[in-house]
Amino acid sequence: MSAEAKTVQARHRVLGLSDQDVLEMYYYVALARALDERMWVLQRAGKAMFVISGAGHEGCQVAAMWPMDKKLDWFVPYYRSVAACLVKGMTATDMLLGLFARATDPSSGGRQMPGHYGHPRFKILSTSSPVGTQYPHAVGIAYASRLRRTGEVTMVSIGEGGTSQGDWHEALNFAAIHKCPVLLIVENNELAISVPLRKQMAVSSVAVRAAGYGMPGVTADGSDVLECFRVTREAYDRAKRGEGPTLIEFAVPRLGSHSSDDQQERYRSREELEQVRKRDPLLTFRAYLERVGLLTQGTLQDMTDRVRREIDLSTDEADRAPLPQPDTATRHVFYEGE
Amino acid sequence: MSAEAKTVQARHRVLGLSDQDVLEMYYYVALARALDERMWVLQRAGKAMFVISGAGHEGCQVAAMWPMDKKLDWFVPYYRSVAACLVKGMTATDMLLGLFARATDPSSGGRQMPGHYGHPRFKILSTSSPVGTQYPHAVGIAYASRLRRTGEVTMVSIGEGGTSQGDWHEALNFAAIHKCPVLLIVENNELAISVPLRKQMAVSSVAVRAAGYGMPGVTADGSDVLECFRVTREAYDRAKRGEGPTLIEFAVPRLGSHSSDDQQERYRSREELEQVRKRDPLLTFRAYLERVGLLTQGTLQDMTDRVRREIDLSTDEADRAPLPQPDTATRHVFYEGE
Amino acid sequence: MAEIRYIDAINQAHHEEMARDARVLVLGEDVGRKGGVFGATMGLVEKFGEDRVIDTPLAESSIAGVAIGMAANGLLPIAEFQFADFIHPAFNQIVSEAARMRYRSNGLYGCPVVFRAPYGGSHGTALYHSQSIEAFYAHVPGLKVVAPSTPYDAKGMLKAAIRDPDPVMFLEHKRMYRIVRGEVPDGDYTVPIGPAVVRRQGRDLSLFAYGWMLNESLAAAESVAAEGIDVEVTDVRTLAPLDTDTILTSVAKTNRALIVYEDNLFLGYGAEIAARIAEAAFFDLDAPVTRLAGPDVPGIPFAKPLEEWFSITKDKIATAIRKLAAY
Amino acid sequence: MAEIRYIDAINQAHHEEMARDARVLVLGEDVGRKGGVFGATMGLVEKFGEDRVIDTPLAESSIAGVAIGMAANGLLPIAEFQFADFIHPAFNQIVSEAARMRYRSNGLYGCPVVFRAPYGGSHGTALYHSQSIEAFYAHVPGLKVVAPSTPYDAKGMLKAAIRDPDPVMFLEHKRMYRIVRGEVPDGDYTVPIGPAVVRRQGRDLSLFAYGWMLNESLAAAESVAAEGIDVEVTDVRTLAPLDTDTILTSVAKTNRALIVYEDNLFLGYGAEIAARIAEAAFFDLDAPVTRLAGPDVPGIPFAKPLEEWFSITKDKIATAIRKLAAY
Ligand SMILES: Cc1ncc(C[n+]2csc(CCOP(=O)(O)OP(=O)(O)O)c2C)c(N)n1
Ligand SMILES: Cc1ncc(C[n+]2csc(CCOP(=O)(O)OP(=O)(O)O)c2C)c(N)n1
Ligand SMILES: [Mg+2]
Ligand SMILES: [Mg+2]
Repeated sequence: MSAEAKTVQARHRVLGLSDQDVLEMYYYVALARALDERMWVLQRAGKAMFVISGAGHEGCQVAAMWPMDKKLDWFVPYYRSVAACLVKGMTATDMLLGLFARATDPSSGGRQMPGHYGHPRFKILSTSSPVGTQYPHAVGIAYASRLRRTGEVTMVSIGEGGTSQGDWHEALNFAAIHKCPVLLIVENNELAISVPLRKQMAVSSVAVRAAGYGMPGVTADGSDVLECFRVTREAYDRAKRGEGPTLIEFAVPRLGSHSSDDQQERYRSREELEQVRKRDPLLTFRAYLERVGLLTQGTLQDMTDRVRREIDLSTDEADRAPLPQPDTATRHVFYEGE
Repeated sequence: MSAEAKTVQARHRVLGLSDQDVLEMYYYVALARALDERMWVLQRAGKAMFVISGAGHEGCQVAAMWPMDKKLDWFVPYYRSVAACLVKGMTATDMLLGLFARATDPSSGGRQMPGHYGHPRFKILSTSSPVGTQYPHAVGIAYASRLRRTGEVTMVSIGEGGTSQGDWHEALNFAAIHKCPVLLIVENNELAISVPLRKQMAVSSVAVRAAGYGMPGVTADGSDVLECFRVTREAYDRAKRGEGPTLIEFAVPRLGSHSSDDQQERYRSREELEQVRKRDPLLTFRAYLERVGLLTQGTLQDMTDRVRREIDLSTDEADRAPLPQPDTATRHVFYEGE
Repeated sequence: MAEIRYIDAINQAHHEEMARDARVLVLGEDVGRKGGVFGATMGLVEKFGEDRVIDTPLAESSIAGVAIGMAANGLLPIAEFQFADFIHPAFNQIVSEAARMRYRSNGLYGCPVVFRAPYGGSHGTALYHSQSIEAFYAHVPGLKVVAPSTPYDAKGMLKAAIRDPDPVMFLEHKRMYRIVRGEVPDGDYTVPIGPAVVRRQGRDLSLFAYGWMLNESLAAAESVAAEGIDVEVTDVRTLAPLDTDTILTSVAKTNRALIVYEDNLFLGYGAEIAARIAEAAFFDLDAPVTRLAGPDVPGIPFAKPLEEWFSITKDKIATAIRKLAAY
Repeated sequence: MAEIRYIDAINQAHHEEMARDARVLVLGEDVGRKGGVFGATMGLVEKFGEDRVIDTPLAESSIAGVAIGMAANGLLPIAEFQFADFIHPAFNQIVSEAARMRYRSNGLYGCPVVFRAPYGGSHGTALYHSQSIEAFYAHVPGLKVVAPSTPYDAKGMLKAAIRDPDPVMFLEHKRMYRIVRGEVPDGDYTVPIGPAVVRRQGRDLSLFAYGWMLNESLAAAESVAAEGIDVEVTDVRTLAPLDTDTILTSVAKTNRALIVYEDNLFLGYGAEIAARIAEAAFFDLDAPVTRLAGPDVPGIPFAKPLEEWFSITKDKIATAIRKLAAY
């Protein structure tokens, strides 16, 4: 093993991550990516009406979710949180059931558009489309955890575009005042659909806003998975110790169009798209694991096969599931009893 | 003249303010205070239903309005902006017409509660009650000034409580992105009705938030009238030069209850009230003018008499004005032509 | 049983429910030391502490949004909006989130939040402290909307709302707080959300109202009784879901319907009652379904002559009753 | 005259008005390079520059609020909300501020802002991309609300809205954007805000609708014509202020009224039309005023079987027509 490899290898070990851990993390990044690609293929093939997904955001999501307790802690996702939801416990099948709007879709029974995750068993809150509303929800959940002394930590995600919303501001302020145990994640891909960062804010980082609320703020390179893990775990530990919220910004590339309804070529240059592809966390993380000798051509192939099988099986399973019955549309307007 | 007087006197002169200027500034502070006291007397006497006013906030308001062009520039007030509106051009009579809900009330023809100022001739925007909405309005006005190259600067005011609103955040963000010529004033009296600062935010100053938007932020002691003038004029000049908005916070005492419907004794201790009274800008400014020899017992008496006369005349005039006719209530739902 | 004021009934319900269930908590502006601007939360912070009686920042959207999150995590929040006029910034959270949480999650998440809001015009409350907001929210499926008109109902329905597994918009006409008194048991009871109630039996005409207008309508009914007009007055205390049966039963009996509401006429809440009666009781009607409501101007103006011009009083109601009865 | 799509008519109106009057400007999310998610603002930024075609931050309350300020200072802003579903955060600015600016200032300040919002259900638009919002805003005095159903009206009414000195909520049913075509003059013309228009004369029954539902209703009217049912179809293209006269004239002629709207039934816009007809045309009616509207659930679900269950189609309208005609 080369000297470089040793130093680099030290990185995840120093962070307390085992080889098994980082390989598993990589598996989730790869799974999320493969699921993502499958969803777009299904959409183009006319099997799905709409796709919105997280290509480019997977690294930071897996890293950020890693310190969280899958059973105890809460997650309040947004539509790009594919990888984060997978780590939290949802399966590829769960997500494809949503894509196909099946009756057994655990998020909404096919009622919501794809990308609107939610799963009570994994304490993933049901999400909606209006950007920003989830931030106050997460803070409320965290407040309840503090009041009820459950020890839960809540993580909430949003794009940098969503930080322009009043709700985002109000949520940060409330969280800071009450030292709520919440990790406030912003996935900054420098685009809100087509609107570039400079038209969204006059600063280049959202994390600088943290000081204005009296909480720590940190920015990490979203393509550096281990760094994302490091900053999140630190924030997680703070939250656990009762020291309150942290604003965490991940600088990420948006690899694809905003959604299947969007053509990013209208507003992004070829050069920009090329630049962005270099920041693909799947590649940067893989390169790291190769450098430290944890991924070889053989093990990579095994991993790829494992992912492929998982996606294939999930697609079949979800595809076979039934659509909801029309007359169920009247259900669950109000509570119907246990 | 003593050495101390000379140094102190130097302060307003160094700022480019003449003796006449500062005396006139003091007149407005005194006028606003006297008007304020009169309004409360009238309310207690059953001549007015409701009072909300700016006792304690007058110094910073007069100072901040001083650099503004009374004809050219815009002002978007809030309910405590009595002194600022007076400097901008409204008269004590104008305000008392509002207090008495007279047909000739220039702000609303008696339609709004007292304290809702507005006056097109002085480019004071009509204001409403929901706290925070005025901030985006001011930014929109300033954007129009920039686009139309009118050279106008806009000033907007709010209490620190209002900074918790989403609208406040959204307005700052928009103003910074577009370098709008707007002065974003926050009058921080550390209370939103009864809610103390520590329950409103986890920081002790609102000005620290400016950095998060990419604009300068400054805090000044609202009882130091000359310092308030200095920071505002600097921001005004920036705006004029096309360099964009500034967030300006004035730390002010709230001398009275929130409004005539409130009893501050329920939530403020006697000690707090005593402390707060020491920061009365009328007293601090008067002390300065006495120290520099501009106010003597004689000139102070003259000033007091002038103010008293003004208020007495205004009260009579406003009192004699007619109430609106009932059938006018259907007017001005939509535009009715010139 | 004590005769207490409407506001005291509201306050009692808070005290009892917070004592009864540790999951109940209150959040809003000035709900702590000050006890609310109307006193609804008086004495709560002293008894239950700052963690369960939260003086929030001045930010209504987050009051609603944080409450929704709390409810998702096992609490039963009561979110107080200082005036109904200031609930508007929370419109998105209430309509998009609270009302849809259960439906969109296919029944897996709920939203047991009570949104309390003092609404309606009182003396000198003007454009921005007197709005009626029921029409906005009663239109939204997934929300329950109530507007009790008596201290007894106020206490009982607030308790029911707090215990309800779904979001309830609880509207208190602020004119009633101090002037409407009534008998209220000290102990625990609830008044179910849903059923309307006939407050006064009558043969000649059916009148439908809620909140303060119910009180004015009852007074108007008494005043025309002397003239031999016998008005049946129904308290539509739950606005959504609406108890259509009780309404139709009354119309079937009297063959005339008058709907009274303070909000501006156009697409105000009474439009739905009128539309339902017109469709379902067509053959019962001897006269047109009639609405008496506020004028279509953007708010109640402040100056007394203008305010009086706007207000729906018992005299105006009596006039409308006479006209419809004579039809 | 060219046959163009609804969306192109909207786009043309923008181009022509911005060229005509330097005070007109557009602000909203993705209105620049992308040209709007539906293409309504395509080509504008290239022609009029970034200062007049503003890609805003993702913050609807400030889109409305900043536009109100711009209007106060001499501009004529068109504020685009990407989907009507996402206008809710701006509710406070629109209801408390835009609608009340003129009234509260006793006529001294105005608010000439156009709020544009694509509303209604299309295929697969689900709970949060298909809402009808007209009932919320038509209820608010001080706002004008329009929902044109043809490309001709879309262009002409948008121009009228831009030139209107008061705030106009301009609602475009997104289902129409690409599938509804019609003749539209290239040059300048306006269609006044206010008058409703009878699109199809008929003797047997009066149908009232707007937006996409107007198109479905016309199709339904044709399909029942073969059966000998002659439906008069009125396009209620201005929802507020409502042209009650045209409605009553039609009912006086046919003695039957059917109101069709896609929003959920309860207190949806049609409730007001129904209530007006019931009160003012009582003796004209041979059958109950009937409404056909969306079910009272919190939104149109995504899965196709559920979406179809929800949707008001020409077949469902035809069924309602037959039933009412046979009454
Ligand atoms: C309140 C609201 N307004 C507008 C939209 C439409 N919309 C959906 S995603 C999006 C952009 C979001 O950008 P960002 O927050 O940066 O997230 P990203 O998609 O880049 O991850 C917009 C404008 C919405 N969903 N909600
Ligand atoms: C949106 C909204 N919510 C609540 C209120 C009720 N209210 C009026 S003033 C006020 C406190 C304002 O505090 P701050 O902004 O600090 O201004 P101050 O009165 O201290 O100068 C509140 C809660 C309101 N007017 N608008
Ligand atoms: Mg983004
Ligand atoms: Mg304050």
